[in-house]
Amino acid sequence: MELLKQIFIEPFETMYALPDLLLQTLWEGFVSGTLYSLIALGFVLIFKASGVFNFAQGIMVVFAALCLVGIHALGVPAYLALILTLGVMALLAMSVVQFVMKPLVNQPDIILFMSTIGITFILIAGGQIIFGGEPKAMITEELGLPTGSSVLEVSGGIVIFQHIDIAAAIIAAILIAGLALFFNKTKIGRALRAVADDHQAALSVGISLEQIWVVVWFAAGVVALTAGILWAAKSDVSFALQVIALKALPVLVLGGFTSIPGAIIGGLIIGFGEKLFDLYWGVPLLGGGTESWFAFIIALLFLLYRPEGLFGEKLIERI
Amino acid sequence: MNAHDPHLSTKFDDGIAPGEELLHVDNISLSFGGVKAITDISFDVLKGEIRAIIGPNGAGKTSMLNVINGFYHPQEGTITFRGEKRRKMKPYQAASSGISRTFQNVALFAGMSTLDNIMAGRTLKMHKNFFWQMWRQGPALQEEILHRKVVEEIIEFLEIEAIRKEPVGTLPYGLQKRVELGRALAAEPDLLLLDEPMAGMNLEEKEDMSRFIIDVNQQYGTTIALIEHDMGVVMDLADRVIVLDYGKKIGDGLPHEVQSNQDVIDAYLGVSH
Amino acid sequence: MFYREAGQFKATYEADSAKFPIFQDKLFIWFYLVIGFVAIPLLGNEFFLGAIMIPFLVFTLAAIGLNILTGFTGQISLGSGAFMGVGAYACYKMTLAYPEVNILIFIFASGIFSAIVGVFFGLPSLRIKGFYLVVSTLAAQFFLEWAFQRIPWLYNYNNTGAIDGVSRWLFGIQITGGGADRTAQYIVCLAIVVVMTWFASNIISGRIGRSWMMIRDMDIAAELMGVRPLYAKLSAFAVSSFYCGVAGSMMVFLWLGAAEPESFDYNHSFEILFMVILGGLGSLLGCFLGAAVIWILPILIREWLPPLIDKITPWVITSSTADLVSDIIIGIMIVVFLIMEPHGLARLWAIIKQKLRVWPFPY
Amino acid sequence: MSQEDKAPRSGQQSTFAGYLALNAKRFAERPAFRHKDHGIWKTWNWAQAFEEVRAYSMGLRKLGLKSGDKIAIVGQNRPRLYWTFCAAQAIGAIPVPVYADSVAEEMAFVLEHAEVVAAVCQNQEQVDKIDSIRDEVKTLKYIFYDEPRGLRDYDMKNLHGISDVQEIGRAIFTEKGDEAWRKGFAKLGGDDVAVMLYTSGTTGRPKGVMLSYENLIKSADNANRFDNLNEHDEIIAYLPLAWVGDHVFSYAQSYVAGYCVCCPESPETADHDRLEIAPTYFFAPPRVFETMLTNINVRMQDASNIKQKMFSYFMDHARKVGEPILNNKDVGFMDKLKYKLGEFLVYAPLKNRMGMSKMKVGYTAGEAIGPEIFSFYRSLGLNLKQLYGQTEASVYISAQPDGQIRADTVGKPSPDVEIKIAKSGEVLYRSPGVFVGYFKNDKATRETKTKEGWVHTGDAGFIDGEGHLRIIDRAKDVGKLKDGSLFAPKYIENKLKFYSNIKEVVAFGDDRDQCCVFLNIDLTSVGNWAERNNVSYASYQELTQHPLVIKMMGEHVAQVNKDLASEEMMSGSQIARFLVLHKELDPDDGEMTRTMKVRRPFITERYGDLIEALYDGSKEKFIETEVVFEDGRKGGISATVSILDAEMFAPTHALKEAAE
Repeated sequence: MELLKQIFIEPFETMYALPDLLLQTLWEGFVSGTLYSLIALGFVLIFKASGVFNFAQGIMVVFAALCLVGIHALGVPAYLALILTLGVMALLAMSVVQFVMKPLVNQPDIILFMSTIGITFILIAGGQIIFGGEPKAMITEELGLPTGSSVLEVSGGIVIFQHIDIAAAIIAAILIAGLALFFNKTKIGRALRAVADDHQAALSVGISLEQIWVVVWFAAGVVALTAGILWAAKSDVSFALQVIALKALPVLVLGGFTSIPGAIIGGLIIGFGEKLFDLYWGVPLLGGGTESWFAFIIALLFLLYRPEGLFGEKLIERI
Repeated sequence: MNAHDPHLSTKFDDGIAPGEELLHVDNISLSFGGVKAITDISFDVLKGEIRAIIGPNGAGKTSMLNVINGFYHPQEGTITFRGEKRRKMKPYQAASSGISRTFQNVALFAGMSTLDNIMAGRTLKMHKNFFWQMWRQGPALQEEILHRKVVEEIIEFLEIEAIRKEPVGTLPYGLQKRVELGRALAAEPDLLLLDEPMAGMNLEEKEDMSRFIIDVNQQYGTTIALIEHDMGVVMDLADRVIVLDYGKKIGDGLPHEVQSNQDVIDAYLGVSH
Repeated sequence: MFYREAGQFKATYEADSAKFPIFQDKLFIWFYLVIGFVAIPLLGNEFFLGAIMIPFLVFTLAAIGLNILTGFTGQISLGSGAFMGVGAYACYKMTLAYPEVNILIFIFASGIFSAIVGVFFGLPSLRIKGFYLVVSTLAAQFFLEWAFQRIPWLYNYNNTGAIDGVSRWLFGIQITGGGADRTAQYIVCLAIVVVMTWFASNIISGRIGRSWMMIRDMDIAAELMGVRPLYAKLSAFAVSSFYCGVAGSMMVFLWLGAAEPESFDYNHSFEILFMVILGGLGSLLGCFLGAAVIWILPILIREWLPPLIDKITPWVITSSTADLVSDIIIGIMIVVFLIMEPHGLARLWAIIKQKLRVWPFPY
Repeated sequence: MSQEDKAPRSGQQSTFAGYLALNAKRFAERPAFRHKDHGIWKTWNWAQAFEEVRAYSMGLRKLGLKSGDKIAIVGQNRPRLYWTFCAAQAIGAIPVPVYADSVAEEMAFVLEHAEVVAAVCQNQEQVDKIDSIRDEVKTLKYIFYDEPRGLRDYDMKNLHGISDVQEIGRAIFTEKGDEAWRKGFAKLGGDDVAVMLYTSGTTGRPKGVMLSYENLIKSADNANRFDNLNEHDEIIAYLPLAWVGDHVFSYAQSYVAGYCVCCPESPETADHDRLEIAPTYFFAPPRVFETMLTNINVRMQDASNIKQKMFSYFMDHARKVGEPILNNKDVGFMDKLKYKLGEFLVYAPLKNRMGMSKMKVGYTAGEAIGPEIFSFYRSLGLNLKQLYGQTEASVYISAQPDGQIRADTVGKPSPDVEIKIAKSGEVLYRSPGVFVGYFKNDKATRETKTKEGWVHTGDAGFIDGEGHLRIIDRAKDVGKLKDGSLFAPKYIENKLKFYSNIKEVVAFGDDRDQCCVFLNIDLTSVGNWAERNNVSYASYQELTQHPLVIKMMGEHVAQVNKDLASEEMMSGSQIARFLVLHKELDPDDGEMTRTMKVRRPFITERYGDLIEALYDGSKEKFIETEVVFEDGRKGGISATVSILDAEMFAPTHALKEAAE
């Protein structure tokens, strides 16, 4: 009885009693949700265009951020460092396509998936050797991103809005919108979709698979870089980030692997959900720290109910 | 020598006399997201016959087979198999009630050998539990060997001794089809569904396959429902023929009757509807 | 070259379906068993047994577990580290509760607990396939990791938050806890691995193993042949987790002597997955080969690379950098193997063996 | 070997049933038959085999078969078909094995001529075939079958499964015992006809060679002693039952020595099954050895460079010292050591892959074997020998004793065989194995067998300085060119056939101006060559007429001419012109016998146009040929065949003499 009360009543009492805390949590959930969406978007891009489930997307976020900070630490001006980092991501995209995707073309999906785990290992270890393993501060100010915060008073309490969080939400929104436009309106974007639908058909109308792959991997790199900068601006650049990046997986499950809107909504659900759950149920009932698994368990439960995700297409199996 | 060994050579007995109704399909309709694949189809299959379902591409033939063995669930209609009426069932339930099949695009277990593929067809006949399996001695081994003997009979029947231990992935297409037939046969089905058993074969392979199908039918008394594209083959093989076109039944009867049916001729010649 | 198969005919189905139908292979196996049970205990020192052989065996067993699921049944899992943890914690709790019971019984029994947990997290596999399952198994990984940290009952309310191998004896020899006899630990590990490998190979060659492979190769056809996906997949999850669980309790009790939640983190799951990929999906031999390479290669690099770099270049590297280098090498090996030989070292060995069998012909 | 082996064997028997009963006692637990059936080797020991045959035999008698009845045996090598021989003989009936792949019409002739009462068939296919000729074979009453598949629903009178017959026999045995049955065969033996084998014959209708118990048992016993064969040996039975060789090796000798006969699962798996069994005693016509060698070479060509080098290095060494070592001659220590290394790296694995690791003695006969091929096998350490034999002789006329092996002879007269050369050059022999006579053909018997018991072989040959017999050709085929030079077609043909690219040759020249040949390419070998040299072709026919193929053939012909030029007797009959046939010579088309010998007269008639073109100087010729497909349908193929002049050489033997 006591337990039921703790689960079903007390959390809501707390919410009602402390609206500022609720609002603060919601805001934090929203911000991390956007960032999850952004990382998930990277997965979706590659999955849509090549059917590859890119496990390395998480580490690409870390790698890109590290790269930016690392280059800047050499004395390169921030914006130039940004451009150079983009160059590195392009190089990475090309190498991946050249050395991994091309040789593995037409292999079963599972093999491609495992190869991206291999890439993950290479990037983690490579990143540590080049940039060192210790956490680093993001060059937020140098990039012209806002710092500081605004405070909003809510019925006796305060809610703090970090400016960088606001910027993050806006930048993420712009990037997502841009990508959506790119996919729907440009020739190459449509070509990408053609490739995803049918490799052979795409080849027969003269679309180079290789170019397409480079483009999507690069686009995923750009998304990763953006996510990396925004996330690291809130904490630090460290390899611990990659675990957080893994949370993009449950986001995908919720949203469906091929759907951009799905990635956004899935990200937000996870973002809100894990913050609220941890605060109101996790800490009092389970001793806290539930953020590490909440997203996954939600995804798992969701999978049992609707395997194709919120926006994924239902497949009719043919034999 | 073989007197006491288990044999496939006894006819699969299911208590239904030849000529009686084995399967009855009633008013089946199936659609995918509003697209009708099958519309109101009824027909029967009699014990011991070879029943062919023919029709142009996209006529709903494979969908019909998929309905019969529980892979697709029709929105309307019922299926009566061995007197049991049902609409929905899981594929493995169909398998355990005695329906076995082959596929249009060979669906062998590519990582396994010919022998293991056909052994796979015996799955439902094997029961020794996990702990016996773990030891692979005594009963589990006995069971394995018992079924191996049956499988060897099928291997002999289909004349695939030479490829017994080859991984099926490396076999030529015609042989793969034969192995698949063997796998379906290993289940000792009451009703054997063959989805375009001769698709993509050359003339010689087609003749071989026809011979095997007739042999299966005669030797084991297996009732066979087969889909075929090639009219000529069907006319020689089948006892009775159903013709589908655009998910509707447009003909049903003896081969020569169907052949002279105007609707059927139109469908095959592509007269627009 | 060494194979002389002429005249080795089979007169019974038992002989025909034997594990090592070729006489020379039987010889090899006996040779390896003698090496493993006699030569290594006699010749190996503390370091060799403790740092190389025992962990190699522990990981081999875990890899067999994962391979049953991934290689034989086609279900990817990234939760094997956590399933090892379940075994370890279960064994720890049981032996504390019943100190008088033989530890070996608990090592095996711990597998049952992880099998139950494995089945629970395997449930989604009935509805989902492939990548989606990765999410489900990661859920197991993160949830269990969290549980090991946050549920004090599991680590018996230790201040350290870690579990340690309590001292237990077998035939009068201390095999667990501080000061245990390394050689005895090694022999126990080897015996467990040999027996469980034998069980695994039996299961795989029988009906259940076949139904796993049917699901792996063509799940629709498998179902239409009468395989119930529920039983096939969940039994694979159960057996797989059982193996991982036993490996986990071996890890704590027969190797490390203690463990904290981080010992079972998702990096371990990766490591085991790599062993399976590199060794060969769907091959028991591959588990041994994969575990050997992934476990021993970094040790070799750590031992040899820093002095080598020191000697021939002006740079100095630490042993942790050497570890990173071996990570990169392993990552590259994974990619290269997936490209060149997706079935891993086991297939490579199979090809070599085939070459030796048909020697001097190429095929 | 020890003296015991030389001593006469105990328990000489006069019939095979007698030997079977004896073996069931003395070798009761030793394997008698193996059969790869349903994936494993089923084995019967002699005691079991005896029981099986006894039940079978008693069942046959119960069903009404009696002494003197002829029983046809139609099928591949199967234990139950081998049992039929003895089961029939035990009740005094005479087994008549028939080539299983002969067409119904051929079979009808044999069955009708032999007046068979019963036919024992392997399976449904053979039953159907026999049934289709029932009207022609009036005497035929019973059909028995081994494999019941497909025969369940046959509503045929007097159709029985062998196992049903055995059931009947077993029932009688339990009731009455086997005394009467044993007595039945005890009085047989000596000159009583044991078996009738129809020789396919290169000309005319097949003739039924009657062999007596004494013929077979004596020959078999001699042969077993000659090669020290005993109950520990194993042989793989894969050649047609109707062929005398198989009958003697896989039946007569096996019963007498007590060795085990292994039947392969199917013809396609015969090679693999041989590998599994690794027979100790092996027989194959040269064709088989040739194909094996071709396959070895073809496969080695796909091997890595290092392996190829290693292979050819050690094969060169084997060529140098292998045969001397086999013949127990002294070779240097280093050479021996190198041979040992080669044994480990190449020879033993090679023998292993061919299933010859345990081969004690192997024979080839029927045709001349290429010296290269012959010494290849011998240099590996395989005791391969040649023998010369005939159906009429119960096989053995001459054979090579251990240690006296040469590629160009067929050995010394076999034990108890006398050989003489007629004035015409024809080889004659006399032996205990000499047949009783041709069934219902006294005229032919008289023509072949003289009153003194000498048999005309029909082959021309001579005894060389060391007492070895050498065969040149069929006596009637040896002819003369118009300029008087000796023309031995077989001799020329064999020289050409020793090239792995050439499968079959037909030479013409008797009573003509010059010698010309038809060639058949070897598809395996030439096809492989084509693949490696990027020669593309759509059909056999196209490949044969490819300029590069023809050029290659021309080179082979030129090489043979060079050889011929160096031989005194043959230099006059060098090949002047040749063509490559557009189709493979095929027994189904009647161009060859079932034992794959060329039917010269038939070919002369069928390809008359081509022969004419060879001699009229044309550069090419269009030809249309009717062919029979495997299923019996007929069709036509046509092609334009190129005809080329061959390079010829001046006789070199004369030059050499001049130079000396």
